[in-house]
Amino acid sequence: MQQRKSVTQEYTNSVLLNGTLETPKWWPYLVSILLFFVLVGIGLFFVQIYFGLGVTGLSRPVYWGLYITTFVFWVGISHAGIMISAILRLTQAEWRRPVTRAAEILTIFSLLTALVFPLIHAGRTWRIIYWLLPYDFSRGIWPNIRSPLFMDPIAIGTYLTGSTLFLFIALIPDLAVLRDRTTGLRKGFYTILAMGWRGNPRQWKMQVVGGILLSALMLPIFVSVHSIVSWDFAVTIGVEGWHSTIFAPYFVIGAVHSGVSAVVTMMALMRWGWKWNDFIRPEHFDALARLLTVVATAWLGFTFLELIFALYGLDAPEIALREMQIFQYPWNMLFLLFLLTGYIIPVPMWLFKRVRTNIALMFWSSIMVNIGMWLERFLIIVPGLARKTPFVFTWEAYSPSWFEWYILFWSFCWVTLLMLLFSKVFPLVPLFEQKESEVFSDSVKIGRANVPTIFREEEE
Amino acid sequence: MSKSILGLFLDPNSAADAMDGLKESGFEQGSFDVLTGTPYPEGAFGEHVPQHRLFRFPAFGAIIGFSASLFLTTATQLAYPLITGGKPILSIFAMLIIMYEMTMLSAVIFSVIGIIFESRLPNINPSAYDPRITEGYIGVVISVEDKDLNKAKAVFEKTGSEEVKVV
Amino acid sequence: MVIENKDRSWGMVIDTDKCTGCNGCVIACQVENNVPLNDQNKFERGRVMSWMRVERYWEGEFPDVKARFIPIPCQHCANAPCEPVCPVYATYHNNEGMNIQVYNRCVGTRYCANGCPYIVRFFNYWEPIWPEEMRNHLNPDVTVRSRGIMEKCSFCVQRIRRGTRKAKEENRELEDGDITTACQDACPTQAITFGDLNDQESKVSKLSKDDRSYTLMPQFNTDPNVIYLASIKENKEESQEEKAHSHD
Amino acid sequence: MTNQEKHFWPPSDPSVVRTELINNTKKGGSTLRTIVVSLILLSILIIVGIIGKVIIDGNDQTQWGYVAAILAFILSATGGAPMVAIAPLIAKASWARPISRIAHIIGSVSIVNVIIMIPILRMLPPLIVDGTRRRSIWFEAPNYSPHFWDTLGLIMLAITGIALLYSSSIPDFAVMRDSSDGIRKKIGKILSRGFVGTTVQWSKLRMRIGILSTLYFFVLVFVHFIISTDLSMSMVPGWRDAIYPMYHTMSGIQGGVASVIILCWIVRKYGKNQNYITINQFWALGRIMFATSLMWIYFFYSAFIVFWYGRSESDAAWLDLLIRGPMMYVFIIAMLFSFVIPWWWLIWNRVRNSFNGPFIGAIIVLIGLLLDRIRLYVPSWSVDPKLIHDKWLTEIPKILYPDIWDIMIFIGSISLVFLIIIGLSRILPLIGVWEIHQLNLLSKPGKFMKAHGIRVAKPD
Repeated sequence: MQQRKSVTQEYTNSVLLNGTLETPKWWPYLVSILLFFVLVGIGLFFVQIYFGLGVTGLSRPVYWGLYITTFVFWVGISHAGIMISAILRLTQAEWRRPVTRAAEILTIFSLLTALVFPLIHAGRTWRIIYWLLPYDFSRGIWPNIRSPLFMDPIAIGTYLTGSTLFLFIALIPDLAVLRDRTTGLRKGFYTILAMGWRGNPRQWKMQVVGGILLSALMLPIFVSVHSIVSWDFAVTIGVEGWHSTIFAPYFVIGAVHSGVSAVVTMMALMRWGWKWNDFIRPEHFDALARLLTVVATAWLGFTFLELIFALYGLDAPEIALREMQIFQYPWNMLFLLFLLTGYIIPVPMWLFKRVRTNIALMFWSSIMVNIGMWLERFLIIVPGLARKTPFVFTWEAYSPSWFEWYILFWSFCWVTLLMLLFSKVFPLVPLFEQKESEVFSDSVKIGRANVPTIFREEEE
Repeated sequence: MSKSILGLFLDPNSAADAMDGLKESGFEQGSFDVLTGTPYPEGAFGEHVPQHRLFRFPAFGAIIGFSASLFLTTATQLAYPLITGGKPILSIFAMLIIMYEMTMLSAVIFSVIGIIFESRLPNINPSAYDPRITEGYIGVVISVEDKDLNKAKAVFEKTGSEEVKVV
Repeated sequence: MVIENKDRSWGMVIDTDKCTGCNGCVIACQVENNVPLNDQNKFERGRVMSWMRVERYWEGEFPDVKARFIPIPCQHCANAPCEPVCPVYATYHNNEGMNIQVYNRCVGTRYCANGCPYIVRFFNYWEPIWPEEMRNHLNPDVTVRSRGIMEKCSFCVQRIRRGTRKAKEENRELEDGDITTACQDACPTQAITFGDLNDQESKVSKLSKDDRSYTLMPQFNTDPNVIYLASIKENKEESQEEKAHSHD
Repeated sequence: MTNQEKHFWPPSDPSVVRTELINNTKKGGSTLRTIVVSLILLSILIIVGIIGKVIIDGNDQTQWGYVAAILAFILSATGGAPMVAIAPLIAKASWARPISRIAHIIGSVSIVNVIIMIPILRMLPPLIVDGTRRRSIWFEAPNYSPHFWDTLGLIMLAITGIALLYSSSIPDFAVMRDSSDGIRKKIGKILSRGFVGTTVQWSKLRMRIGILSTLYFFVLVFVHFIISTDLSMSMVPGWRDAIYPMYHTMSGIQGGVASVIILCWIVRKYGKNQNYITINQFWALGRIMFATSLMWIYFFYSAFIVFWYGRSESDAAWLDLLIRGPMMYVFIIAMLFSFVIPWWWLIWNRVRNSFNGPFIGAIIVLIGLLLDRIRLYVPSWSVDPKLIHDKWLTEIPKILYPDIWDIMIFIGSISLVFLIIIGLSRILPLIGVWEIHQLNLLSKPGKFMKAHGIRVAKPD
């Protein structure tokens, strides 16, 4: 956190609300394009419902494919939010401030997308209610709580509800700002949401204490969600390479890796799209990249462990699977690409401060990471199924149909669309956190050097 | 009948002085309050630090969530004793996961309720307020009887407030 | 409410030594249980459906090479890995030792198929279609499965129910051999035997105690109700000698 | 806890700090002498025990579980301690500065592990058992790789720990050289190696500490990895548990934090250091230990649920051997002491925010750690060596009780650890003089208008 440009609160308001109170030129065009793609995707989804899952490239025994991969991928992305806003809030990292809101929104929308994928994936979507709702009268039976697939909706639902409420609490002061800046219907809307916030000490104290409390509560949920998703795979004994105890932390750390990278991508886009150069500054990318380097290395360690202990058993089917996964075309190409994009290219780049503070490079490297992480999920899920059990007669290949590829593309459009719509109604960067850091930060002279300082209250 | 007066300040220190002035001129702590557009360190204006019972809410929520989920998971399995995969009818270790999630969920929900309640929101009839507060102005608001009106006004004038509004 | 007899454990013994790999059981099962027909496209896409399948593998080196066959239906495991993972109880274990698939409950998550190490569960990727002239040949006792659900060998549950009902009408106990599965009837070499494993006198339970008996993939600890009898390997040297003698 | 105490800060006058801390190294007197003498006598037990053990069951590998457990316990209880100093260094948190010396000292006693490792080298079965290779992480490596690498790893850990301690205390040796007399002055002269505090020296020092800290972390993880797999997992046929090394490391760090708390408590109470080790340190340490307890249960459960759900033959064997078999009660108590009690105890802020609360928690955690190591190592060593090549464990060994030699080794090693710590505390201050200076320089209690708090320089 080096010398930062000191800005007044009016300036903060005017700049950070420029996406909400006025519309950027590119906004309508982008939204309409995305809307088109999204609608096409929804149409295709109904086509699939009508004709059945034959339209996908799935087969026997590759019963799970691109849909589940993408589901896991989006759940992974969703781990950005709490990672950033909770952990950094608890460790009082100053540079979190402009990042938090964006990360939380990313969490919420990617979770919404992730929740859609089991629906798309299921054979009889119109009966999915049997599974998602705890009770349903037509069938007179409750869901099987022993099934990891039932734990998934519970965990993801918890995470979604929790982070939405978290977001709302952190939004209230900014809603008050908007209430003071708008007129007419919108004012009414914000007035209701702001619930008559005035900003007296009691309310601010609740903001701070409540933020810490909610972070502490969200953290265990955040860890549990991806663990439970990973247990979908880990508990099945029939599939080689799935029945591994390391999956839970392995998935979580991988999720943090991809999620934080997604936040980097998003911040770069925000800086470019809304010209928030005074608030989203190179040093934020620097800090995120340093965090990512640590996370990525830990993740690589887990990958290594997973591989070692897969071979440790020395049983033939497992070794056959790994042999295919790593050495056989086309899997070997995917595996190479996964290693390169997931770690080998981006992380050494991040070792240089010149790269860390270069927004364009950070943007591209973070995108690279997410390609790698998507491939990781794909390489965990599909080869295991394709080389399932010692029955070599039933080994199958899997090539996704264009249908599945489009749904994958659709999910990205969907998330971006939701983001843009959100940005029209609520500020993407928390205003009051910015102002707070303005108030609390200062600089003292130690000898000749002018060192920036921050004022920290005594928490009780 | 009582009125509420709002004094707007640009400089935090003069706002703090105003608070002192009000104290000296014999208004009791509860009657006046400081409004800011950004969190200030606790007690920066010499206002009395608000007490709260926030941490009771999540505890309460956790208890409720735990017992509810315990009931739900047990009941579902006992109501439909279908054997799956030779697992026990009461598969505790599967139940634990769901109980954990539901406990956390209701803890979060209750602490959010707690935050809203403890910050006295929703505030149906907000007294004197000014949009400029969210632009960095600092508002000192006090509700007084008519007789003390001028006394309070004087304090604001003395400590150099930008504007004094009487509602 | 279906009739469920207590203390039964329906099981099957398959003698791989008798199996000639004629695939008769596969066809019989196909016809009995209204399993959709497999065309070339299905084979290419790896979406074949056959509740009973015959795996073939070679033994020995050319020229004296032997084809070995092993018919694989659903193993109806006591510790079935497919059951606990279903979120909607679409598959569960009933008190006749069978692994039941409830088509109405199934939402098609295909998780059970991942759980099953024997790969005997099949998913309806399309709505099943039969040629016009075969529509009237479908078995009226068996549901025709719609698209998007799992299906698998049911031990010809319809035959079990019919047999039980018949025995009830003639008010007598169900005897061993009353109930036969389609694959069993079709098998020309009588390689397949079906019956109650809990009944100590029944043919299956006797055969299952044979010292040739084994179960598939014991490492998964699934405790299947389908028991195999190993094929008898002839002793090389002896056969050589016999040949020699026969020549002179 | 009055507000005054909460804002308590080390004396800011450098000369006071210097004299007080340097003089603490001289304090002690008769009581200390008696303690040292008795510790020396007790430490001899370790040799006695080892010799006795070798003579009695020198050729029965199944009897050596407890020795391995003691090794693992000492490793876990001391090895993790420096992380308390390293993690805040990375997070740029200044609260840990007064206790980082203590953490380093605890980390530098790993030499004890090397001593216990010597007899185990004799007992540990080679990779090739009667002709065929047994399952291990050393797939095709030479026959005695575990013996070589485990010893090397432990030695490396000891060396790195001592190096870290040394380089982090060079400035204090310089202080002793300048403001002490007699033997301490000589030691300071030799060990400070002409450190006079030029800018270059300081920057070099910082870099060295940074590098050594990182190195220490990796060595620690590596040692936990190989010790846990070679000395327990690979002794059991079919135990394939990818998360186990991570679980081992995690509980190791938990134990390290616990022992730092205990030593801090002793040093503060009997070392007259109330001015330096304040409530802030205990508060933070309590929080860290709380977090590590949660991590413990997370890592344990993510292994447990997979085995419980999978229930293949090897999974069932794992459960029978370590959880519900002969070791059930040990496991339950270990679980209570490592997770349940610390968690329920430290969740209360009033407990964390005190001196005795974390101390009691730490003692409980260490007991739990010992029991956990016993339940992991003893059964795996007592498995019949003839079964080593099986696909999964068929017969569960009976429970084994420690004999007199095991107890001797245990007492001896513990007292040796304390002996080394006391010895070190005689030649260099237990609280880093320069660390206190840094703390006073970079963060001090300040006022914001009328609010009390801390001004922290260089906020991350």
